[in-house]
Amino acid sequence: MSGVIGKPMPRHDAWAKARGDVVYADDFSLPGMLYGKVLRSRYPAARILSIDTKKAEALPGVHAVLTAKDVPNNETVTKFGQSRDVGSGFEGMYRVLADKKVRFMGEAVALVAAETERIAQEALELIEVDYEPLPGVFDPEEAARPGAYPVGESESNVIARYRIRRGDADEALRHADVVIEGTYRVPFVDHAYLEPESGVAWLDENGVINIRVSTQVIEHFRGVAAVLGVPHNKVRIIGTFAGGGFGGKEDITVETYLALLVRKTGRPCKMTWTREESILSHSKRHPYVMRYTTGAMADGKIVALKADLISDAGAYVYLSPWVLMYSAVNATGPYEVDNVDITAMTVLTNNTFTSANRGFGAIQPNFAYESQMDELARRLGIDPLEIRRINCIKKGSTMSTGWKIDRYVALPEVAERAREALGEPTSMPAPWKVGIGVAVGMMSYGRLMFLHDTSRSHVRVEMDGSVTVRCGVPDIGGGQSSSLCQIVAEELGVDMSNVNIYVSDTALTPLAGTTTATRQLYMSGNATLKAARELRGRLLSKAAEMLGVSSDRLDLKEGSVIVEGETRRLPLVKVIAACANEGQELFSEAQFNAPFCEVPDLSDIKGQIFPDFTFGAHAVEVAVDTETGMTRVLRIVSCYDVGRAINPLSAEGQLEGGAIYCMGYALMEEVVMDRGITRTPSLSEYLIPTSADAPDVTCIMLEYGDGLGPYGAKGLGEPSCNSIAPAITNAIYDAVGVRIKSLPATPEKVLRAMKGDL
Amino acid sequence: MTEGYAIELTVNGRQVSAEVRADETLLEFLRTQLRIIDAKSGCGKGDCGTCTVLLDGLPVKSCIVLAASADGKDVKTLSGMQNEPLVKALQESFVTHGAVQCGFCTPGMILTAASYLNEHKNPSRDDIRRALSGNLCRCTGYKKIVDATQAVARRNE
Amino acid sequence: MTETSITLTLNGKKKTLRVRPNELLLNVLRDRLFLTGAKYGCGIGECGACTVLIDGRPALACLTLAVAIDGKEVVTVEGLARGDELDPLQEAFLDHGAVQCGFCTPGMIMTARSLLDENPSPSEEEVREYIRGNICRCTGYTSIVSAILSCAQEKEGA
Amino acid sequence: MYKMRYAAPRTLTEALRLLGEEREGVYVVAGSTNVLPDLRAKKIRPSLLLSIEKLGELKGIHADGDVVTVGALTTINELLASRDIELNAGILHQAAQRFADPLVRNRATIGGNLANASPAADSAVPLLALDAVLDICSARGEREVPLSSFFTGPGKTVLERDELIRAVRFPSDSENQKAFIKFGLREAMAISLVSVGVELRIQKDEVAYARVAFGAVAPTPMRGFRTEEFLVGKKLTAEVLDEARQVASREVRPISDVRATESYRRHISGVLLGRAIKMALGGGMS
Repeated sequence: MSGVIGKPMPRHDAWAKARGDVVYADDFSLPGMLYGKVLRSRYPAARILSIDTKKAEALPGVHAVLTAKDVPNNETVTKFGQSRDVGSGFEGMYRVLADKKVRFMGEAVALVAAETERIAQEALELIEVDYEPLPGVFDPEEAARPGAYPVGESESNVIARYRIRRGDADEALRHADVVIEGTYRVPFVDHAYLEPESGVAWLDENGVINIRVSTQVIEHFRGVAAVLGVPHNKVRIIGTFAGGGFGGKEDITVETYLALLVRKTGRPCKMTWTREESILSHSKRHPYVMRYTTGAMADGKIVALKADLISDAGAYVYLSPWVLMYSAVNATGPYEVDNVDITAMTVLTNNTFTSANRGFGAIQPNFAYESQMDELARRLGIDPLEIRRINCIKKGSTMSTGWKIDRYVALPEVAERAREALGEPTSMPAPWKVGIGVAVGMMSYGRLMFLHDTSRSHVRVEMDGSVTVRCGVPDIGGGQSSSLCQIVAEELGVDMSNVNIYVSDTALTPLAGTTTATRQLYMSGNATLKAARELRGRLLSKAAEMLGVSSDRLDLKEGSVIVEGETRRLPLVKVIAACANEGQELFSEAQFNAPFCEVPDLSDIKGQIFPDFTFGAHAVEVAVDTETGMTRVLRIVSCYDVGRAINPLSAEGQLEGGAIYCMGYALMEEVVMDRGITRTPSLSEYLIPTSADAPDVTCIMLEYGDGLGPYGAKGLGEPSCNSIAPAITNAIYDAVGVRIKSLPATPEKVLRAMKGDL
Repeated sequence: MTEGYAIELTVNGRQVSAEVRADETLLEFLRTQLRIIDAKSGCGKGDCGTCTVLLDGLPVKSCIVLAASADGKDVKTLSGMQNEPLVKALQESFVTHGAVQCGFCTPGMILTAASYLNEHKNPSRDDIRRALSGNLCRCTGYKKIVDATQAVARRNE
Repeated sequence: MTETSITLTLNGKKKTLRVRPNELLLNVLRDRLFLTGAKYGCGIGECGACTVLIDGRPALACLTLAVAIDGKEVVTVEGLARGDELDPLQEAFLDHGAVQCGFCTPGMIMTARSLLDENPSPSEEEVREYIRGNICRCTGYTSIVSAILSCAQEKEGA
Repeated sequence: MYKMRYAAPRTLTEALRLLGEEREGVYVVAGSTNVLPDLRAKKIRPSLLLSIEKLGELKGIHADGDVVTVGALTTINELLASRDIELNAGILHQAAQRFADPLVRNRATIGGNLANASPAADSAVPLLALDAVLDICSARGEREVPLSSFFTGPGKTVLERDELIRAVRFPSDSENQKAFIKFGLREAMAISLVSVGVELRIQKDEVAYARVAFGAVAPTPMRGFRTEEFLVGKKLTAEVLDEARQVASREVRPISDVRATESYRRHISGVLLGRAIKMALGGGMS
């Protein structure tokens, strides 16, 4: 063991990034490369009567103009890396290019490949599309009513409905001392990663379409192959270091378009979306309307919780049913409630489609239930921390689905520690009023168990004692690949700088699954740990033979085998040489399987749905300008049970980044859709926090070591952005006495809540 | 190329002569004509700062600078400044403080920080936050970026 | 150096290019038009890997000045197949195992194409004579000759 | 195919000649921070981009007795770095600090910000409060236009097609008390939701002179004439200030858009006016 686990380590990729040497998707070029562009629908709802591409095709320098009729299988099934057909309505239709009806503004209608980007752009303007505008439907509740405008052709607008019941909520509410009701709304938001969607594809001499792309899911090679109608092994995806993902690069972006253009032209092709295109047409976070009723006794014990959740799926199914499943299971939050009734529904509209975004359906209900908890505490005159002490789940508690949580739950400790660290309120002169807010959150790491998730990794020692790792993990900036290096360095007793990793290539690295669902440290970390330990075992048993001692007395450290209680050292290279000489395998490839379950009865969801949860809390201090409604976040404390911080720098990076990511959600971010038209088309209308808006985030990491990841680690990527939004709105309440139930809490919204009409 | 406009400039210490379109941005020119890729394109309209370069020593957003207006000027990108002690110190500090995540904002962020620290010897955290406020980062929440920058500033005192 | 404008028909399409007086056809094809079928093997006309057809006749692109092809018709190996349908010679090379490392193949096929266009049913000796400027280091030529002859015979029988 | 030309004359005479000759479609460029986004959004389709960046005549800040002259090509960061501006036009200095972001401030020029005529132009508000005058030139000659009559609509000004802003002038009166406040939805890179600039002189406890300007609450940056009129001759009691806020809220003519509603902008205009007056007087309020 080299003792690198738990040490703050610079990531292996950090230097190249700090020097500007990393070749991101758009930084890559090939000789003879063409540029692809997408023609996008000008209407959110319309019928395509005809498309005339002749003028565009005639433009010198244009090599291909493609429409739906040129796509071998224009309609397939949306997958996001799963190797299992889950069925049960989870997998929706994936359409490459608009056909029949246009469903959202910005939907891809045609593709162009040309010798320069400008020619491609000009060609787009020469494509004549005759649309018949249709009325469309833009509100999910309206879309769910009988007789509503049908977004698709024959399918219902309602994609999925779930229900979770436990006990008798209505009956319990009748006996509750206090009942809190509220309707909470959260908006469309954009991931706003700084690197827009991009890729370069080419055809190789084996007839394989290679796609080098910024993605979270290289397993989309199967989806691309399905669209082209070619075998899976004729499409290869190489994931680049992504300039951020946050769920927005979980669905297919440029991949199928590039594949089609390369197949048509035989030439390499690049496609990079403009920021406007990105905001207009990649997935958004689901807006929700959440109607909550919480009943409690005078002593603060919650006796019933009812919630009705409606999400806007936008124009295509994508991941909406999965996201909704997270919302339903997380709807009660980390509270033990005997009587629960959760209904959840996701509905198609003619808005931009919605899909994964950091938090994946868990953070929307978190805003609702943590607002309710705060209100309950106020109503009962109980301290907000005390109400959580009374109601939080602990190991062995029964969750809403009837599953008894079987791992350590650091609640309400995380909230207490966060609140304690915040200390006394700052004093500020009028017109500012200061308030403090706390909220807790739970979110799973690892995929829904009925997806039967797996990951693989390959570890090989070289003759000189250096180590090569191959693992198909896409690295989107969270330190995904660096933590694998650290695990290998630990197990094989070598320096981090002696471990080299190849990631994210469907042809050459073992498939490791998606960089989504906060699963890579858990899944690929465990696969890598398994491979490294197998190899370690082999090396140690050879060393034991060479040293004439039992292998359980041996350890690997600093490139040597060391014997417990002795000063003898056997250089690792000698062991490797001996193994090689005998024809022993100097590599190991391992697979890690998450626990599996079957798809539950969706009308009565029961059982364990996720492998485990990460629990955390935020305590924040805000100042509200009582004359303008402007909220400033003065301080944030983030406290999480991280299980084990493999690399504390990376873990803190997730907590700090997650807090600011959703501080934006709380205060300023909203993709404004006006009857399907995006009114915030660029980063000067869609505002995310700048360095001048972000306070320092204080991180407290508890390490109870009871996570399912390597060395007891839990996942942090998504859970880190949970609970900050309700902590902020609870703090606003504390400051000025108004409860903001609709995000973002813009100055105008806060002021109107305070003053009514202006 | 009848619409080309001839420019001569210095890029990362080298003399360059080129023809640019009237509306070609400095960023496009650097990336496509000179294949200098450390300046990134994140928004195309001056909203994010990933395209930051130094123009006659001043940090600017190269996606909203005309390539033609760089005629006669000195352009530096991060890759042309790897030997500047301040840049090196910042790079090392960003690496050791964990201020680099996806890395897409990093070249621009480091250039802005370097140019600010050149002029300001003892900035507060708030000063640094304001100085970097034209460069967006979506991963880190900025704290470690401020930490890393401040650590270098302290060393330079 | 001043550039001259040339116009040619390349693989069936008209193209206008500005070229320097000393620029070689091979470089123009490979570096500027990204047609990398014609290979650089020796640069002095000894190996034939760069063979293309100029006005139907095999020519060594490494010894041909680009300015000299103004007004002419050039076909490279990329221009042989029609869409997904290979030229019969290309099919025959595959069928007869006439492709090993593949570096001589484009030039070899272009030379053979010209031979068959000139003389649809050559004898084995005529084939060997015609392709002697195209060096192959892998196959020992036997399979290449039979591939070409198979096309000839098929043509005769048709 | 649509083509665009570029010219970067080295002398003002040459620039004005080109500007005069070009019939239409000429677009003057300085820092290009507005032109490039506009081109990208296809808001403009010029045939000639005329860069004035090389015109030395349009550069420099001169404080000459009682007048400060700022060349049109002065960048926002040059304003920030100027002692003359800080001393004689602190209000402009304050506005420059909140202008866009530090990188854009290295390119954006004061002339460009005014000529672009955004209703939210951050340099226009303090300059209106300072009673600034523009020196405008063309091949036909020169003229001066008070900034208060320069703007005619969003993106529109009284500039003729062949004219350039040469400089901005304003009196350097350090006696008057001034303040600028910008209210945006973010701390940097924010378009003003409302901005206010005031310049006041108090004599014998009464307002003897008042200039009030607002940004982002009308089709153009605007002078608050009615608010000024209300203030002059008054003693600034809490009641008067309250009334002044309401006068301002009524006087502005904002719209509702994706960032805020009309009524909110009216409210904020009043709030900011009150704050700006207090800030200008530095707590010397009755």
